[in-house]
Amino acid sequence: MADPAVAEVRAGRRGPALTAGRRVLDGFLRRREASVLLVALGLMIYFRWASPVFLTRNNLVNIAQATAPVAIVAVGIVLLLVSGEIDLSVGIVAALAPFLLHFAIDFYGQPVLVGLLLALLISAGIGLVNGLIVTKLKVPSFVTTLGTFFAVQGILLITSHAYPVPIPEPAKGTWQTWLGAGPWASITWAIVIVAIFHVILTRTRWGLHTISVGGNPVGATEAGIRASRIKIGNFMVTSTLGGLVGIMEAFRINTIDPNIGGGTTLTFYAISAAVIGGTALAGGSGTIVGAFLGALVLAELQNGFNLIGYSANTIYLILGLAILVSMIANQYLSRLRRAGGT
Amino acid sequence: MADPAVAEVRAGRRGPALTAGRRVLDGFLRRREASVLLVALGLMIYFRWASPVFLTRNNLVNIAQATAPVAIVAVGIVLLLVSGEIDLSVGIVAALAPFLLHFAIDFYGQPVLVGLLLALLISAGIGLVNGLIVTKLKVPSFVTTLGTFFAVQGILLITSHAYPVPIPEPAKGTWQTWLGAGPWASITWAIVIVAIFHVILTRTRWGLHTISVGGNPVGATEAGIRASRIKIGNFMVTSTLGGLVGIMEAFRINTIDPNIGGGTTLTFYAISAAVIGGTALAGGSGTIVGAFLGALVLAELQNGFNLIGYSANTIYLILGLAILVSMIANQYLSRLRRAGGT
Amino acid sequence: SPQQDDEPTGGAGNFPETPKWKFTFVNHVTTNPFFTPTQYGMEDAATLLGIEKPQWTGSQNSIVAEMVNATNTAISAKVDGIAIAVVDQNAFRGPVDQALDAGIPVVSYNADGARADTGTNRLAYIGQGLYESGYALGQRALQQVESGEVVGFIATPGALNIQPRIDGAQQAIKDSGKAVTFTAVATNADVTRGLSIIDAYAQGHQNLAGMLAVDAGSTSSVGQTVKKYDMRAKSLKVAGGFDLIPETLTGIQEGSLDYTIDQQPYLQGFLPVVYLYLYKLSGGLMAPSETNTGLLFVTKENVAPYQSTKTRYQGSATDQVLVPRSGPIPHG
Amino acid sequence: MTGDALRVVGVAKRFGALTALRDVNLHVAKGEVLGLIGDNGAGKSTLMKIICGFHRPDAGQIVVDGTEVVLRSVDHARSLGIDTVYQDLALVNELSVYHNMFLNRELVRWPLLNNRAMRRRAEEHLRDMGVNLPDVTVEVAKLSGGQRQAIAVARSVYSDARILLLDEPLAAMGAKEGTLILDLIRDLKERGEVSIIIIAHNYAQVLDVCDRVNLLQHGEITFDKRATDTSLEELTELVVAEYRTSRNRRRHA
Amino acid sequence: MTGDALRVVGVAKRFGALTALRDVNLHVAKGEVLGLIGDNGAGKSTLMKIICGFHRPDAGQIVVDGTEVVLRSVDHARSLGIDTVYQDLALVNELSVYHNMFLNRELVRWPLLNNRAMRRRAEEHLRDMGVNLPDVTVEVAKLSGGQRQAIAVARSVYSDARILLLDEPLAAMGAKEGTLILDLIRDLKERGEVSIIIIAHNYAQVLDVCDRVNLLQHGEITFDKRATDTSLEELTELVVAEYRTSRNRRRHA
Ligand SMILES: Nc1ncnc2c1ncn2[C@@H]1O[C@H](COP(=O)(O)OP(=O)(O)OP(=O)(O)O)[C@@H](O)[C@H]1O
Ligand SMILES: Nc1ncnc2c1ncn2[C@@H]1O[C@H](COP(=O)(O)OP(=O)(O)OP(=O)(O)O)[C@@H](O)[C@H]1O
Ligand SMILES: [Mg+2]
Ligand SMILES: [Mg+2]
Repeated sequence: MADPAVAEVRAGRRGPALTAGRRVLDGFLRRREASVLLVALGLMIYFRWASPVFLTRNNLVNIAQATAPVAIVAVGIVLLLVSGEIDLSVGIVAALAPFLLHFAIDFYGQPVLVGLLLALLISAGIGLVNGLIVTKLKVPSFVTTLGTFFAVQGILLITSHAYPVPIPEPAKGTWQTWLGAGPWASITWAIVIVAIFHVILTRTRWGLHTISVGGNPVGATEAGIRASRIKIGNFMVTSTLGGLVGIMEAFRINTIDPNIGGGTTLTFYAISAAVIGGTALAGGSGTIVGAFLGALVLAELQNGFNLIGYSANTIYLILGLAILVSMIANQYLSRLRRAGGT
Repeated sequence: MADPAVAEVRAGRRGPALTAGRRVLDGFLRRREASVLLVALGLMIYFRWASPVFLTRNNLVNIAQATAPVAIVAVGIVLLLVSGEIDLSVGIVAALAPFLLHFAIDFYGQPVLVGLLLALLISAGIGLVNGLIVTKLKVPSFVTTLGTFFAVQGILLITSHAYPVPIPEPAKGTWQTWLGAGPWASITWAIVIVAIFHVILTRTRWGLHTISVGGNPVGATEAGIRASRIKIGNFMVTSTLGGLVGIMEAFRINTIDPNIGGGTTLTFYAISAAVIGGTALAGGSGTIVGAFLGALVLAELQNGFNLIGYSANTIYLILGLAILVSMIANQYLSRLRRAGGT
Repeated sequence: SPQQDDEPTGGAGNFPETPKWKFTFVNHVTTNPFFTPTQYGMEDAATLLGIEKPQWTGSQNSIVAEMVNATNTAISAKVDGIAIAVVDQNAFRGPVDQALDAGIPVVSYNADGARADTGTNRLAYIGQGLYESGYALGQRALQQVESGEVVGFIATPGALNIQPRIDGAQQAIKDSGKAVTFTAVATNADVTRGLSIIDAYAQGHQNLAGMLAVDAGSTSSVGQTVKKYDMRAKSLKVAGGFDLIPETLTGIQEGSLDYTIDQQPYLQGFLPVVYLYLYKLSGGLMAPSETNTGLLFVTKENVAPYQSTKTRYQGSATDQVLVPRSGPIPHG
Repeated sequence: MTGDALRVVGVAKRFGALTALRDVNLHVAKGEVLGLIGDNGAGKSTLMKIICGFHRPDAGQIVVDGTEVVLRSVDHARSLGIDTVYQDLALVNELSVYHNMFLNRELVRWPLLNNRAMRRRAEEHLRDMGVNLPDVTVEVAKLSGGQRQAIAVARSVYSDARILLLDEPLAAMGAKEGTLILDLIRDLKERGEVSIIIIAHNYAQVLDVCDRVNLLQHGEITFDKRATDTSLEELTELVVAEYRTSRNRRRHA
Repeated sequence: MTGDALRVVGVAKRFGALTALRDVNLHVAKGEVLGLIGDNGAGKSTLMKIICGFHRPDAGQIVVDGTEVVLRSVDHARSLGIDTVYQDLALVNELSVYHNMFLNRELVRWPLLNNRAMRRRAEEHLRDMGVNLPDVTVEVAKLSGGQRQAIAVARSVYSDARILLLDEPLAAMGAKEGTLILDLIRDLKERGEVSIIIIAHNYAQVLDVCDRVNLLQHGEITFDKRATDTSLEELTELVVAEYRTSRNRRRHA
């Protein structure tokens, strides 16, 4: 605060009698995630009103389980979008990873932990390939990851014969419960991962450089930031998280299915969650907590309207309109926030 | 050319004995679309070598018919991407439009032309809604059009009962042939549309302002350009072209199927074609002719490998690798071009 | 439980007054035209019985996780009965047990786990196996093909509504021991791209002996391609596929396609509602019974009525109509 | 005051908690060149952006030729003859030099752009400003800082604007190019039809070309003298004095 | 010449058809401040970007402390003690003032950023430069032109670089802030450990702070004198003379 005159103005505006409650509210409203959170809460209230079972334990588990995979993938997607890239292949990596686990355990007799690490390692490797092609060979990430999407899909279908397999015996029990089948397992993972990467994005050099590389690519390079390293890293994080989500989902639904992630569907939802949460497609700005809330909003919408009992064809219309209304409200709230805040 | 010294240097570098052929080649290579064109030609040569039927008339018709819809939608997508926006809903508009035509003709007894105009008008209206929500209510276009995607899908499924219908009798014959069923009909439309919009993007105020709005949103507004008008217009163009493509495709496959466009598949291919052709996802730069060539490359890949006869699972692997290889070659060629050119 | 809270309504027909029970159908491809008649069947049964129109939900792109979510949501919502297309052998065991524990009757329709293992503890299965229908597709083709190349088109490999069909067809050809090679070829979720792909494949393989398809879009596209290149005049001995969309029927009638398989989807919607209703009505005394809805080959011989009458029972119209027929019924 | 081409009355502007402009009153006569000086962050650019319709003021009026106007957009201000060289230049990196120079005022041979005419005129303008450029068809992204600024200046100076707002138009210009642009401004002034507000930190240049000098401080105009009545020393002293007292205040705080 | 902190030998750079630098030879002694002047588009910024590792030269050598180096990246040059204020500032609009000020040289309390320390130091630096800012936590996108430049300058000037490249560091600075920054540069010079190349179009400032002045013209250094041996008039004349001849040449062409 270099200028006392300016400091004065700021203090003056807020008034001297700033209560503690007001300050907490102010602090909350100043956060970028505030508006999506309000939308998520608003939906919760609406659906509770529309259906009394919405907030029962069982249904909260449903919502949690629908939120988690999208939120975890969205963590990676936010990192990539912020650094100015995108990854279309993450959903198919999610489908491949549980098969890798299955191969390692059932065909090569590896222990579960080794299988798990191998699956995640290979997932990370796919991210590495994406990153190298994008940064070293300068192919835009949209087409690069479209290419790896098809290639990995091919590998997946060839090795799996496009047919589901059961969870490997050794992985059943504790592993399966902790890694997805337990009612709160996946959401716990999601919250932990979101928390960790939120800190990474906002409080570490990696995060700062991720923002820089996406916000001002030339400037970041001029400042000596190694853009390639940052981008490759974020591609690897995204793919690894994709692999983890695939394994978790397989454990949760108790089957290893080549269609986990539904091709690009999971990716699509993750990008939507990121954008709803406030991440810009153009790079340079994004929030991981926001993406989590975005995933929550999507899960609430899907679950709530199903609970009310809409059928497939109608539900799309309702869902579409609800997305539009929620996002308009979101935008309106965040404009209010900006007008009032800093 | 203000500085004679600079002019001298330029002339000196090119050498005095610049033959006419060399100059044409130079002019060609200086064009941004040159590298994709070379990739498209390279693929043509490869596939001709791999399969003698690749360049037969029948197969060229097939490639043309696969190129046209993607290319036409890509025209709109390029305009939107260049102006910094995106439209996910265009594929579902393509599915809706032929049903609108069917409703107008078969249920309301309108003449074909009126039905056609109505269908395109309603398509444009969907674009208008997208544009208004994006520009006036400031909802990011990704989620806005995700919302309209679902909403329009709901409307489509409800009104069509998710069941295909035959082409209306009055539309059969001339209309159907000219608007899609004729072997060269769709590609002719595509070329005309690409040509028109190429001129619009590169040689009119609209195009210049589209680039400005995407390249420097603040600067464009500072220069007094009305960003909203430009964006709304481009949303409307995209939706209208989507509707047209839907009708053309229905005529070509001789059935009005709610699955035309495959949900987001067509949109996805169109974005891919645009990016392959050299349009930046981040806005501000793009070429419509490039997108056409991108669509051609995609169609060649799909057609060529199917002609050769790869089986279901393998083809994805091959296709993915081929996309990667072609795009790396593309990037390499355009780096050569830039190093040599201006 | 909500049943008791609901105001009982006048019973339908001879039935006593019942609550307006609400059933949920969990499907793997909710917007697929194949299931349009299934939804009519389910609606008609519900109207007949004076209960609420059942909910039609699940996944659009055969994503099992979404189906499991939808099933769990239905359990949370305490619906009165669930019908599931059990497209995965393992995924639904838990949810079905949960539903049964919660007193919700569950039947499966259209798909019922794998051949050896139904995969769930559902009360009964109503439908005809996807794998079996694929097997029938292959067997029928073998009546006309002795040797050579047969291709099977599939829109989305790995998708649970059609992958078992192509696996079945492949197995049938393998089991026959004939010198027939079978290749599965991917088309596309977008029917228009699918047509281009089939066209390309046909041009690259001029001496195909058979062309099969396992989804509605690919089937009609096979018919169009056969007609376009007049492949019947060349080496092509057989062309066939699934479902009854208009362009496919045209293909049958014009002879480009030899047959298409009608899996009677209407019954797959109608019967589960009746079974679940009777189960509720009888306090569980009338257990749902296994029902093979069978399959029906539509060929040039019997295609006429399909084409001349658009019916709700095939999905091609919404109106309730009485379809008159006369004359003897063909039999073996 | 009826002779004023532009009057700004009591304009205020806040950005969230920050008050950028508190109560600005300012006027420019027809044909007059007004120099606007002030510290970094004083609010000079904000004031320009209000006058050109880019920002809405929170309070106050803009009076053009004696008529109060509420500017709806930059386009609207342009239609009133107000044109601006922004400090951030407002160039589109992806477009060529000549397209940038005619941005939103393109020469058209309907329906197409008249590229040839724009190219020719762009070359002329740059030559008159003494700016060397490889080629007017080059994208502005590739240009040097001074070349970019020259384009932005040319865009406005060669428009037919009646009120020109120049926000540090010479910041990146070389000695030679700067001199030539000042000559151009003097030309405009001599024709006596254009009113100009020019922001600059180089007080010598300000005194050289301006008729009158205003100082913007703490969101208000605190100094208003004819250029002939003041001097480089006085202006420098004004700014440094303010700095000294604020430094003392901080020391004692 | 062994005492030179930096020597540039025969450096050339082409952009496609355009030759920006033809054959540049230049040297800076330890503790020396070199002023680099030249027309807009003369290639000054290009030269800086070569010395700081951003561009690769097409030919020529960079010699740091008597050892030839091939700079692989900006990071590499930084590790040799070379730091730059770019003409385009290289700020990330999305980040706060203090994060920008420590960009890629963040203070860390592993594994987290030490935001508090960065904030404190950023406030100090800005105060020393006399720059008023609403708050160092504000995003730089919201700042005025001069405030932005101050951040970029502070970033390099307060780094422990041994060779500083300042590309028009005062272009957007106010009179007061500019004076204070020049003071800072003089401080660095007095300590005698930092070598500085400073590009500026304000020749008075150049003569004020530099030991030696070089003129870059036609891709070469055509003038090299001690600041005490030349004058404002001579420098101005140099540039204008060149302009006159080129104008004449054009007239006759
Ligand atoms: N869009 C904005 N949002 C928030 N604050 C802003 C915005 N624009 C300007 N400011 C603040 O308003 C104040 C005045 O800025 P302005 O750009 O008008 O200064 P200036 O006088 O032009 O300074 P300079 O000489 O450095 O260009 C600054 O403190 C700046 O941080
Ligand atoms: N990346 C690039 N691509 C193509 N041309 C370039 C590029 N960078 C600079 N140039 C050209 O090189 C020449 C020198 O530019 P440079 O930025 O070095 O000039 P400068 O001396 O710094 O000028 P100024 O005083 O205006 O900043 C200019 O003509 C410019 O157009
Ligand atoms: Mg300013
Ligand atoms: Mg420069």
